[in-house]
Amino acid sequence: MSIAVRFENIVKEFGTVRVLHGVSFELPRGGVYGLLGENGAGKSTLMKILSGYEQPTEGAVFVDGEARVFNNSRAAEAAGIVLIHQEFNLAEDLTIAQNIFLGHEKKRGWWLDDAAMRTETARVLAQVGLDKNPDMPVRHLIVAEKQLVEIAKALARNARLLIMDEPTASLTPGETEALFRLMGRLHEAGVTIVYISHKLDEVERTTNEVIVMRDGRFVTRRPTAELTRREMANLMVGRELSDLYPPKDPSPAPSSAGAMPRLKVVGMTVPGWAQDVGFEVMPGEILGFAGLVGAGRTELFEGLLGLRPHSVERIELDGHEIRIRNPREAVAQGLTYLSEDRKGKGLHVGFGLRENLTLMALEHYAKPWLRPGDEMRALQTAVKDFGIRTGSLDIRASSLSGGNQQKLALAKVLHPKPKVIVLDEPTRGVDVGAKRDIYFLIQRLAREGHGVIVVSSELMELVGLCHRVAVMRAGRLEAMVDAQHLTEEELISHATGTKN
Amino acid sequence: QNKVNLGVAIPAATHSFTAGIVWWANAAKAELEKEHKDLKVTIKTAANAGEQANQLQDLVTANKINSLVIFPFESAALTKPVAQVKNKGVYVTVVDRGLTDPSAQDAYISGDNTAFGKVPAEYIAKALNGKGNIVAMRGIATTLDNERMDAFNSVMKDYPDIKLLDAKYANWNRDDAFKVMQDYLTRFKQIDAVWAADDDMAVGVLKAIEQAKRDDIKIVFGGAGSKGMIKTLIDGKDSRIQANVSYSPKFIYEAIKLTAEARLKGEALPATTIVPSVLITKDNAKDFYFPDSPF
Amino acid sequence: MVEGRLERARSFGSWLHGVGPVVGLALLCVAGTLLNSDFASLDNAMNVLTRTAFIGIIAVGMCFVIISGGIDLSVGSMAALIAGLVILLMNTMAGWMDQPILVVAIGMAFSVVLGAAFGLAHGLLITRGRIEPFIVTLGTLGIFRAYLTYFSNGGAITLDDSLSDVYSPVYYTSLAGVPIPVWVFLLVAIAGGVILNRTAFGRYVQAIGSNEQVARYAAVDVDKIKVLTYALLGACVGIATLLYVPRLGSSSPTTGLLWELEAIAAVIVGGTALKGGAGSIAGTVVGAILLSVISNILNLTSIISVYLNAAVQGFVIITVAFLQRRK
Amino acid sequence: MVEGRLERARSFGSWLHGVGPVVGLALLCVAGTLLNSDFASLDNAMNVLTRTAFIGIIAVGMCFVIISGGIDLSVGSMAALIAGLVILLMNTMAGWMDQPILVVAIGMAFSVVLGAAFGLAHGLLITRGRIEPFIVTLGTLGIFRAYLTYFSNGGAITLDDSLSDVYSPVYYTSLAGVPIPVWVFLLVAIAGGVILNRTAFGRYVQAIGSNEQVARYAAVDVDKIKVLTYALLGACVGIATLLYVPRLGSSSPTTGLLWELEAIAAVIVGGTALKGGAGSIAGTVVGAILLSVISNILNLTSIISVYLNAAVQGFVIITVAFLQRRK
Ligand SMILES: Nc1ncnc2c1ncn2[C@@H]1O[C@H](COP(=O)(O)OP(=O)(O)OP(=O)(O)O)[C@@H](O)[C@H]1O
Ligand SMILES: Nc1ncnc2c1ncn2[C@@H]1O[C@H](COP(=O)(O)OP(=O)(O)OP(=O)(O)O)[C@@H](O)[C@H]1O
Ligand SMILES: [Mg+2]
Ligand SMILES: [Mg+2]
Repeated sequence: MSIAVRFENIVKEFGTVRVLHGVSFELPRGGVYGLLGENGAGKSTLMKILSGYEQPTEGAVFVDGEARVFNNSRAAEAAGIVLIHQEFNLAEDLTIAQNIFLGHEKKRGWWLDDAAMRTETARVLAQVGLDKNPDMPVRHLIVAEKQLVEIAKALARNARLLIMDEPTASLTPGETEALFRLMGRLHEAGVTIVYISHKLDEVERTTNEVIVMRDGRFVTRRPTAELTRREMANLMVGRELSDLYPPKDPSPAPSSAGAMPRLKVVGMTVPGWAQDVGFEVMPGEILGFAGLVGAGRTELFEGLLGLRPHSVERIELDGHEIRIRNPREAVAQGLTYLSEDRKGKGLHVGFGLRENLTLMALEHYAKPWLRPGDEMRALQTAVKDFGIRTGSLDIRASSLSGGNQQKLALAKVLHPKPKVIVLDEPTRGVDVGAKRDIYFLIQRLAREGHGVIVVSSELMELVGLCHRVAVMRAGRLEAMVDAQHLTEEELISHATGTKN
Repeated sequence: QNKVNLGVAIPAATHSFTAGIVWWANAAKAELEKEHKDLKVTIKTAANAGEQANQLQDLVTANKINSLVIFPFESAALTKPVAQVKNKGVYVTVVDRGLTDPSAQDAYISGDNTAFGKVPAEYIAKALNGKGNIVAMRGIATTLDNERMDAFNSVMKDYPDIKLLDAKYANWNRDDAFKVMQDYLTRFKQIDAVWAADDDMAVGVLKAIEQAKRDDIKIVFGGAGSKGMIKTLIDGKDSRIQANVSYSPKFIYEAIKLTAEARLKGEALPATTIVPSVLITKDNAKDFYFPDSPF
Repeated sequence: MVEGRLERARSFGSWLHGVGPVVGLALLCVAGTLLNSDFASLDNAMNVLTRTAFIGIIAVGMCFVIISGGIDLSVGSMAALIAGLVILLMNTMAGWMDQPILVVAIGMAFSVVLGAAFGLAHGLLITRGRIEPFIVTLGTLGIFRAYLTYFSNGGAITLDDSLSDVYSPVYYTSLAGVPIPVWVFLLVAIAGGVILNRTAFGRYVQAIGSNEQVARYAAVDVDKIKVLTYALLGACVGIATLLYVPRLGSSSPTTGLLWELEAIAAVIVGGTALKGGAGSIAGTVVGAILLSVISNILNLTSIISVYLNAAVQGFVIITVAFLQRRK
Repeated sequence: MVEGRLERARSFGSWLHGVGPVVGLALLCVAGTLLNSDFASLDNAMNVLTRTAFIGIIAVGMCFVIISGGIDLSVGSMAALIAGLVILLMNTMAGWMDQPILVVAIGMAFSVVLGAAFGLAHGLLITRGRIEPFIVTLGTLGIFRAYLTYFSNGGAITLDDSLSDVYSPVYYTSLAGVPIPVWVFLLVAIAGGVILNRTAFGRYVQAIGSNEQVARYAAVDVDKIKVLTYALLGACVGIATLLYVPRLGSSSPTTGLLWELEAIAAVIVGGTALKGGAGSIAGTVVGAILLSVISNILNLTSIISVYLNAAVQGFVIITVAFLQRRK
């Protein structure tokens, strides 16, 4: 049933840039392996080679002791090797069922057997806990649901070696638990699993052994049981990491004490998504938003920015009532939003880094003509400030690794120097080192007097970082948890509605 | 008197000549319907052969015509559709472009495309005393254009000292004629006469010559007798415009009038009526000047 | 609850969206009947459907190309050239052999094969040559028409009378009261619908148009599928041509002018997006019929100046598109 | 080190890519000179550039629309209608006032304003009406030409002689040996390049074409920018028209036929992708010149049958596109 894999001296070059420098290691059959490494370490690239999406420049992949060359994913899948992509690979116009079976359609004679594919899709969707009609176009799904479809797609392939590249990056605890149960069942059935994640607690929980990569090289492998999370983190970044979270500053005085909130929202309704939500964030405050997938947080803020039809009683910025009909007005008033959907809403992946960085603040560079020199300097600063790892500044955003794209997106929304920033899943796909950088950055922003709102599905992150956390459930604001009561258990109980 | 429901199928007004056709057809409709209570005229304009065939169907099926005057968009292509109309008992008069199968029509009234090419050839040959360089423009690749070009060439065969330097398509279009003429002027240092083959193209030709400030060209011969060119001829405004050849869109007016009046009386038309294309010079130009027509 | 409502609202929206051209067509038909009572006659309906057949058949093929994210500007020229070559071939063969029916049959087969071959050439230039479909087919638009002009010496290529008599029933006969071209149109449309929705090929066409990279990742042979869509369109052009030849019995440099625009317009009016990814054959068929109904109504009435026909068509097209605009 | 090499390789690649049309143009020029020595004369060069000016100016505007992910099929009809209306206006005004220069100046201003207004209407229909640009402009393609035909009764609308004398220098005069239309073309192209690459508007246009959703989230006023691109194109059409009117002093239903295809072809031959996102004004200019050089060479030689001119154009376009195909 299960298969074993061995990499031998795998080298991969894109053009003339070498991103894998002769990686060799082995994945004995039946294990659950955690693959760790900083952003850009080459994890995804190596796994794409294993699963037929990329071809190695040099070296060979041995499957069950036999050298194999997979020219495309179908060949790899025929050998039982299936990859769940870090970036979504779904055709938006097709339905869930059509996507799940794309390239592997079930047929009856000449004709597609849609009924069978629908049934099978319903089955795998149930396994991953997604309650959607298989005939729904993927376009209508939210990010987390797309991630679940990606996982379901892999399940429909009867994998013997399943590679999961950050499957939980956009999942909340509920779905994550369901996924772990699923992994457990697959493991019992003898499937070899490779699990890539920057959430070290998950790696700790689910894997037998971790393999660490750095800068395109194999570094080490250790049984998971022998390692603490901190040790994992240190191995990844190759140096001693101090605390992940910055020390918390005291909560700023609440508006009930007479202080002026930075942003105050009263009676916000986004039809079909969020009902009558109100909140405020003080200068210097970090306000978290927790909730299960589908709680309506993303849509609440998209509504606030005018990206969805909505109604609102009152929005105040620094005590002045304002109106926001579109993101442009929001930026003009000093409010920016980092989308959770990096590829679809956050970055122009076909653009250069410079053009992405300055897009929201172009008026600063247009006097009246744009100055590429100034933009370039801004990029250099941003690359330094945000720790964006890239060989050259003159590449397209699509050639950055996932985590580095996230940093670029963050730099982009901070570039117009907003007073209030809404960060939706700011550390998705970011490695621990970079995560730490982002947390410190968020704290710095708060210290500078910004109002910071962090929407996150990582409860640890909210607990570690925020002064207060708003919990949403089914479109309503369920609770506002203050610093004293901030624990993961508390948040989960509100989010799931089990708090009495 | 018979009731006559007359359908008129003509090309759409896409350039000046066809605009003249549309205008004259409408003039005939207005005049004849006022004169005869029993006459109804329906005019349809088509942008291509297929559309014209569609219109024939519609005229028969929905408008229930019993007589048809058609200026076929294209001879060969419309033969079958017209035959179908005739088979339904409609009296068919074909104008200008003859069908490939004459049994599909009752009467044929035509301009003279041979003369359209012959007259200018003869005029130019004589004016140049049988010696010189000429360039020509062609319209859009069609049978009709071929007929004119062949007629022109057949006359020129008798004048070995006249050299036809080149004949390129300018699509009966002023702008294209301007460009082609500019390039002729670049290419040929001595041109004695231009056969522009259409008054629209002649407009472009004249502008190109003016711009190049060339004075070797003595004759620009257009064709079809548009009001602008006839006016220039009458006024003697341009020494290069010395003559023209008639090919007036007015024959559609004649065709409609003859057909309508004959049918009202229950008579037939002669099988073939040729409206001759004649040389227009300053002397007879007034007879060919219709200032109200768009052409 | 909320979700149920939302679901329903959404599917009603997409239903309305899909139904837009149908509503437009229905409104047009009402208008047509009011303007001229003969509009609603069976004869007229058959006339309109018959003449829609050419563009409709081409539009079915075009629908595949557009859904896959491509475009083909050459279809009108291609039809004209195929018609010319088929007529030349049939005329020549008629000289050799004495069985006009066989000659016509060979000519018809040749028409489809030639179309598919031209389409194949397009597909290969686009995929192997990595040239924008717009450029490739703009180029062949000129090339096809130029060669037709060359073969016809600028005039028309006309089918021999003897053959014409044998061939014309293909256009002019009715089966069960419905003219043959309408039957063929129906068959092509049904085949198109089945291929698009019930075969892996159709699925891949949609996947490629929606996201080529995803299709590639799913091990879909993107190049092959693209080539096939162009070949399919070419074959449709061939079929349309084999119905066209018996109608007018000739081909000339003005044959098929602007058919590409009509075919593309039928597809887009039918609700397919120009950028590809999704579309429907049924919509395309309705779009094609809608376009010919507009000019049919204009032919049946004379309330507006003939000069303004094109303007009326423009207004109607925009209005229909407005009715089915996407949210 | 490695990266330096990569950068160089990449920029060489993109240089080659960008330089594709230039290479094509250079090869054509060599061919032209070999075929007819007059080709290389200054006069001929000026003729070609002057006549490229109309399409070139329109193509610059079209480049913005295409980069933003749109299309405009109506530009030829729009130019013809603007020309007709401007001539009618000038003829009428000449009856009222006695200053032909003022009349011409007003006419010229009117031309640009009218173009921008038509473009604005397109933009609003596309953004507010949420209709595909292809459909909107296919509709107005018919509408504009129909109204011109209506106003001219199908014939030509001709500028009064007195005005013509005042106006024609705008087309026929040279400054420093270079005809005015070429100067205007140059200015428009430079302005276009600066706007595209050195203003926020230009950046937004690219951002919208590259990914509209991302642009919207990045606080770009997508609708406004789109409307502006169409208005800009309209203004370019207006400028082209004000240069066109003095050339022949008339407008007729054949004016501007197929200019849309030429303008779009110039943009695409110049290396801009039809799906938008990125493109270059310099490439567009080269593309426009390249297209007119082909027909210039064909006019200057008679080695090929006139029937095949369009075929040669087709082959050359495909070949140039092949030279600059993307990897
Ligand atoms: N198509 C490409 N062209 C050029 N460079 C690429 C390409 N794909 C990846 N790279 C580079 O290869 C390196 C490894 O990328 P990879 O995506 O494998 O990293 P990763 O370990 O998965 O990182 P992350 O944790 O951020 O997902 C990065 O430096 C990246 O910029
Ligand atoms: N495709 C859909 N169709 C119908 N209802 C949906 C759909 N997707 C989500 N919903 C509902 O809309 C509401 C808001 O969901 P949404 O996932 O956007 O919230 P979120 O808190 O931003 O999630 P995330 O944690 O992924 O950011 C929920 O009530 C959910 O059940
Ligand atoms: Mg990765
Ligand atoms: Mg969310």
